Amino acid sequence: MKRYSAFAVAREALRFHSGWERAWRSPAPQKKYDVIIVGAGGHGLATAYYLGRNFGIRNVAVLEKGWLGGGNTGRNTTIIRSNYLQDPSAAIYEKARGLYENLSQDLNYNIMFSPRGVMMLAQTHHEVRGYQRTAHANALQGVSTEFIGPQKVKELCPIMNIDGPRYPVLGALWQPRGGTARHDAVAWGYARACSDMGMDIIQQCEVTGVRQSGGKVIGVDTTKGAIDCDKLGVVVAGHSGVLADMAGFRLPIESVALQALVSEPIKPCMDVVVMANTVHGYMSQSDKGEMVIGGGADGYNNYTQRGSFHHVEETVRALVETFPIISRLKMLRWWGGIVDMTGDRSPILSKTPLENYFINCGWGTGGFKAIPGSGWGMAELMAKGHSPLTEEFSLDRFKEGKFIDESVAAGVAH
Amino acid sequence: MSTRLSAGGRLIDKSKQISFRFNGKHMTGYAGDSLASALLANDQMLVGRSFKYHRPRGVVASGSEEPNGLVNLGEGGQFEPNQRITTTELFDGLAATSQNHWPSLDFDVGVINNSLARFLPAGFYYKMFIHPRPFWKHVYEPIIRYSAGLGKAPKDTDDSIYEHLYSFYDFVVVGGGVAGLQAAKTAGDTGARVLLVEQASNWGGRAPVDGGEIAGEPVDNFVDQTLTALKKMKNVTLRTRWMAAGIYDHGYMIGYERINDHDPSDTKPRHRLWRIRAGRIITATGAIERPLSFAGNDIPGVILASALRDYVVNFGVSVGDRTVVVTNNDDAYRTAITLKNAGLEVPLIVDARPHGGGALADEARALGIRVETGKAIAKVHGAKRVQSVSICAQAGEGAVLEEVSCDCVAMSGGWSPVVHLWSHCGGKLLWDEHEIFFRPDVHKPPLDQDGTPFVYAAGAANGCFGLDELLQDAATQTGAATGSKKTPKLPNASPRAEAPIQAVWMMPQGAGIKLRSKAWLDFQNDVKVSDVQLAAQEGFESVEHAKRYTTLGMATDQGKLSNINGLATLAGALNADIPQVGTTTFRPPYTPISMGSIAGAARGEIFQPIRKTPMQSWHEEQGAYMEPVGQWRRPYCFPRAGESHDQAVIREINQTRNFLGLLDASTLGKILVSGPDAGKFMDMLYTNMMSTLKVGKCRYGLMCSENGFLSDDGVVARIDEQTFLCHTTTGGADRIHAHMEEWLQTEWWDWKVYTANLTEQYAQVAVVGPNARKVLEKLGGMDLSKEALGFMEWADGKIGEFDARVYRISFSGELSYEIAVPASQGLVFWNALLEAGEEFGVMPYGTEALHVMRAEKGFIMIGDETDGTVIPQDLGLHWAISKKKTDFLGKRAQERTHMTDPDRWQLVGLETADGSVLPDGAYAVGTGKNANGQLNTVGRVTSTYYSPTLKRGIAMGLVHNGPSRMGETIEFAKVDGSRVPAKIVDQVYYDKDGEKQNV
Amino acid sequence: MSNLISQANAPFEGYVTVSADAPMGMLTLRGDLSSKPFITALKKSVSTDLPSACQITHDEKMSVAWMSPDELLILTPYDQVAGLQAKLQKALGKKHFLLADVSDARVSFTVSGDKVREVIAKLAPVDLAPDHFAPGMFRRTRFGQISAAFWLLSETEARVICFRSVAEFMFNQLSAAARPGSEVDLWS
Amino acid sequence: MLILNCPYCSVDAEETELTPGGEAHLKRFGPGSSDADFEGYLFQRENPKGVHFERWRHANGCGKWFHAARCTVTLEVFGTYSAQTTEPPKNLQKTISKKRPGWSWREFS
Repeated sequence: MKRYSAFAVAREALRFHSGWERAWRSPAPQKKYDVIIVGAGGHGLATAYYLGRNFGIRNVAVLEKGWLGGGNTGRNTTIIRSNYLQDPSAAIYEKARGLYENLSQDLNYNIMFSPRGVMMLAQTHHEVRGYQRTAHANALQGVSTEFIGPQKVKELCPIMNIDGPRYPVLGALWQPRGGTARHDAVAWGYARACSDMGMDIIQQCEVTGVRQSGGKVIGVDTTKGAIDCDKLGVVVAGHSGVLADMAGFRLPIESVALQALVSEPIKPCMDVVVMANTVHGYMSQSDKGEMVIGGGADGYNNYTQRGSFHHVEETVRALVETFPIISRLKMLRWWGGIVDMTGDRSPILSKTPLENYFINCGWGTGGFKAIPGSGWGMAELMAKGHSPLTEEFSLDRFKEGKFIDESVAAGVAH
Repeated sequence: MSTRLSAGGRLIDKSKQISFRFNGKHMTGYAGDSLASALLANDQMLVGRSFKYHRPRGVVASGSEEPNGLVNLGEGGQFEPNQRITTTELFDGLAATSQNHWPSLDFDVGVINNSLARFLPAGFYYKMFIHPRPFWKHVYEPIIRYSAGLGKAPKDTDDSIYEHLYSFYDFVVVGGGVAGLQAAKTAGDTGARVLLVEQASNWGGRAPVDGGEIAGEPVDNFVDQTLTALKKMKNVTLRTRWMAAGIYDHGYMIGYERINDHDPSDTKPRHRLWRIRAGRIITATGAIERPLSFAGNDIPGVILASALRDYVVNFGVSVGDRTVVVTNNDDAYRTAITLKNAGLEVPLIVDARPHGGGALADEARALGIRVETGKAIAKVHGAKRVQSVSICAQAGEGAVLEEVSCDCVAMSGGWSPVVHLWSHCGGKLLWDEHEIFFRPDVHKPPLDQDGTPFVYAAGAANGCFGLDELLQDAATQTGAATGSKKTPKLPNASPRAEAPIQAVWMMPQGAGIKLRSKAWLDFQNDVKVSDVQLAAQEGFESVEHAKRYTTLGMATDQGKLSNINGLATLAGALNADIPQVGTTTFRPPYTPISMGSIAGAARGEIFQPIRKTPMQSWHEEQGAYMEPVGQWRRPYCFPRAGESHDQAVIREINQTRNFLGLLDASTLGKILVSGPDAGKFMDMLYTNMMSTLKVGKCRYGLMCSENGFLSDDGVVARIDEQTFLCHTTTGGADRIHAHMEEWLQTEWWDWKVYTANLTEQYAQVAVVGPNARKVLEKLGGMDLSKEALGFMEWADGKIGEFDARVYRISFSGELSYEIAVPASQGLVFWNALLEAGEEFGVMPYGTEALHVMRAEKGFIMIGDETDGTVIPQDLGLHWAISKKKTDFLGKRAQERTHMTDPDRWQLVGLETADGSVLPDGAYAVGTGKNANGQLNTVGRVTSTYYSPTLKRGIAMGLVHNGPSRMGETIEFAKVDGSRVPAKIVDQVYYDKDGEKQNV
Repeated sequence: MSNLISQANAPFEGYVTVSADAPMGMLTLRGDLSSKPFITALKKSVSTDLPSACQITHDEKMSVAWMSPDELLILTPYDQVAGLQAKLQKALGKKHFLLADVSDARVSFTVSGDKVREVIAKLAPVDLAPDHFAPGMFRRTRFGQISAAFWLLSETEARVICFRSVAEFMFNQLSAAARPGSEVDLWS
Repeated sequence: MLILNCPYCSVDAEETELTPGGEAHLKRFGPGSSDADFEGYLFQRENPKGVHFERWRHANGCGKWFHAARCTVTLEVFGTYSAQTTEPPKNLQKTISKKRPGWSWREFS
């Protein structure tokens, strides 16, 4: 693989870029792989990447029914943070955030990680207490956060109306090394690196069945034929239930639509990411200048990638009140994605009733920020059979009542 | 130069001159002008700079598809960036500035010239700026951010108003052109409710500009007559300046009405967002012309042929004196003919088709216009303005045959039906090989809640051109939508009579890389033919990948001009058919809509409801410091002049403990549960045994979710044999009422129980403190002595003149009466208590004093000690969990292994050695780290306050094995890393035996 | 009520008039409306016809609105509510029902003017076209962000009820919808 | 933006007047049930791509809970029916069979 650099770009410019090779190969499937990952989104590709990088497992295929990175990886609001309350969450999200710091260099692909800082506004006394609790927890978890007062909030984000008549800003949980990244680039960067390790990324290849023998998974049927494997990792946000059904088990998951939108681009006016959970909205400004906006999810099962307009309305209403200047910006694009909501709104990274069938799903509204950590933990789980990062996220917790509930600290698991 | 013609301009009123400013320069136009036409009339061809390379940009279109003409419009509270000049109607005093340049539009230091642009191809930023690591955030990203963006961020708060409207129609017809008018007429004739909308301010669409006849008369006459007929129909509503922004499931539709954008001095709402339920939607949204891809097609002066025609016919404006027309279809000949008839020069028509055009070509030739077939533009010359074009053979690689001097190039690459609305809700598209465009696939339409088609495309939007064909299609599609068998009688209309179009995706066909890297696809985002080809070369084969990699179609025009050309270029690069490569998903809105309109009227005072108690006005008059609790705002404390909130809280507590306090407890939920099975139901709802509660008595109860976690608490009063009154927390009233109804309606529907949420029927006041009884006795009425009304009893009666229900319950540990009176009497009752209580030292207190006093008593608070992960057993509330009952909500859940784990953290009191207040939310640190390197914890603080009663910090917390570790000291970590030792103690700090409350 | 809306309790004169009504007597009655004995007993104390689903009936003494298949809302003059409650209690005797005075829990507003329909249509997701919503109908729905119910007294007059705690919010949002200059002219 | 006909008051209620309530016809498992049954009752869901039965409450309306049969892929609504039943009405199942031959959901098909 030719390395990317400013020098390479300059060299190619002189010959009108005729020398750039494919970012990833597009091979036909082999008969058998050591590991098959179903789903070439960020999480699936990251799992494959760390299987190769950390465990030397490179005879890997990543199957994708559409185009790689075409699901939720390319449909989210690109926020990266790890200021979670519960230990297992903080561990995996902070692992991810830490890996994001160096991901561009690791992958030799600029994923544009921008640690511009993330703040979660406290607009009720209850939220103040919740975020103070989170700040205490984060200090022990090795996550660098701070509870800041309203004046600091205003300094960091001058366009915010902190004295709204309805919910004045009382403070915020501030994570200075949280931020954003370019979502497509994360998928593309991992894909390029996987392909470079000799892994096969097979697009337009839908899994139609899970083959098993003696309680173990032995392969999959696909639209490109049957493919054998020793281990199977299913990482298909939004469609996990369907893949579980193929293996004969059910999941504590419901799939719902989550929506996001962007404004037309304007010159830079906001240097941080702001999440306002009391009024249900969050916003940041992309490098292109668009205000990137997200809000709440629908409450009913839906596979259409179209949500209901009233959620957009609620979110925009909240943000116009919080950031009055956006009233005269225009909504440019609006889209929806299908997210998996689990019984406790935390993800599942787990073995399953079918041996050698591993599942990574249920990221709900918070998947993008976790991609590197999730891939890291999942790779370890698949290679070694256990991983401290994924241990608490097992399927068994729903039987035992051992939930990982992030909503407790007034926060929501975006 | 561009200028105003002496004749023409069907939309402008030359008797009404309008003055406006552009970049500070005073200009004039006429009523009816768009900002674009007015700027062109003032020879302002250069209107902006492109996004990436900051190249000079001129007007290229005449409608909402315009990618270049974007300005900062207005000032102060009416400032708005990125306003499209082609859809901005001119008004007196309009002030606009151009965008994305520094220091000026004419001279922009940010411009990236041709040789440099080569170093910034599609996706260059993914390949660069990787090292050194901190440079991305601190150096590269800021530069990119400042050069990107378009308009300026507004500084002031929007001073316009917005509103919403719900509306219901059997049929909505989108588009006020010939097809839309005919569709509305056909639908209206059935008697159904019809809404006909047009995004522009005028009716008729393109046809009046394009010519042709209906019933032997000019199209304008048809438009006028049909409008007149529609206006007479009571069942038809007509709206202009109304854009169908999006179509959603189940016939939901968003309409964007721009009420006073064209006259901001008016006090009307600026925008109105219509939320429509439509039975059927007919999209007669017309078509959009495509540019052609040739080198230099982005130089100001290169314009769509149809747009040029619009400017001449509608506004009497010429873009240039000498216009070369370049085309792959017949329609562009209309522009040449129009120009010629307006007295303008057309030195040449370049027709890429070897055999040229049909009747229109003949007509052009007859006017003396030179036509060259099989030819192409090799290159446009000029910088900020077209100077000349080089002509070559379309079939070749661009060898120049001749150079033609000109100051305008009119291009036409064919037309694309506007299929956006069709696609929003799942309608599929077909590639039409013959016409070279995507058209709606009528066999795969959007489906409504009944699984039946609900969107119909008609006219040009359905791929029908030619007035006769288009009228027929409008009637046919509307007939299909209405299900009416009646075929309307349609007038004769001009047929299309055009020679076939020929696909031309690059001009010339064999253009080399140098030409391809100067042939623009997306004018705003600077995406060229070579960029899309590079994407394909690098494996970005899906249209979604290519779009995202190159940013094609992601600009504020949403790719209206670039999508199809980009797609075809990609297909060419992949050597695939266009339908194989597919098309991207069209999403609402059709054109960008203001955030203000989405938010609507709900801002400021009516942003969100604020619930108010009957005594709220008194609290506000006293200057109470309020805290939001759910939708309520409750007084946190009542600070006096010069007093901090902390000081006020201490004062309120001391006064209440020593004399008399009043709390507005009206927000507490009060739910009536009544019926023969009420006792059985209460036993399922609460962990306690409630069915045994005696009439006249009160009992504190706990409610759990079916998942076992503590969800609410409160005092239950038994009103009669069949009736209970359940108090809930402030936030719990609606939630718990819904919870009760859910179980009654969906699980135990044969149980005879009714509930009613009476929360707002009553004002409730807690009268608390040693003098509580005295003040009530002073008011007179019912007997409230210890004997008559014991602790945890209730009674109905009169207090003074007030009808009251009195509960003798205490959340503070003091002698306390909670008194409910009808809400309308609340404020009078409150004032009566204040007046009568004066001699007893009465003082209102807020929620913080309430919290501190309950903590001194060791009472738990829902939301403090509980957080959705806590079960009653964690809080030592075993006494409130019935052992006798075989079932209650949450019981099974509490039997799961993790719930019965002896290692669960349990509630205790916590005391610092120095009397300081423990930090809120602090965790107790254990030994070592877990497998993820996090410090192990053994407990956490759930409530922590300064207790004025004990004059020291007090706290409660959940601690591992807490209750069996009394007296032990554990360490809590502060956020700064330091540790605070605290002793584990009993959490009841004050009057453990309850002597004070039971007097 | 008086201090709930504004100091002066003045109506808002927009392009329709929004005014807070004087307190009204209201009783919530829950019971089996499909039970004949229940209905027979009920008719002894209720003078109007009983409303069918989503209807409201009136006579000079009272109005009765259909809230749900097992709930009615009975409206009377404020000072007569106690008497009616006692009467109903007696008439229904030992039948399974719930009767509660909610006069103080709810407030009502009158919106009057030629364009009353479109003002309501700005807030409620209800088809207010004359041939779809007529006097005699009763609709529980949402006004903006709060629950409410409304009915038409005539073509030019509507009554809106909501919970007491959000009375001010309701008044303000109705007033905003009635703001002069914001006429839609939908049904005129 | 869904629109569902409330079977109790016959109002065509729009989504903002309704509250979604998740999967329908869950059988409650209380004390004495196995861990697996209880987990299934509280958490495991069909989450089908296609025909689904679910609960809704006409919250900004008559306040009643009801059931709806809906396709999660096209959002087509096959019917709404009473909350006071443990299984979809037979005629509704027939209607669905006509529109979606071969459908199945738990033990129903």
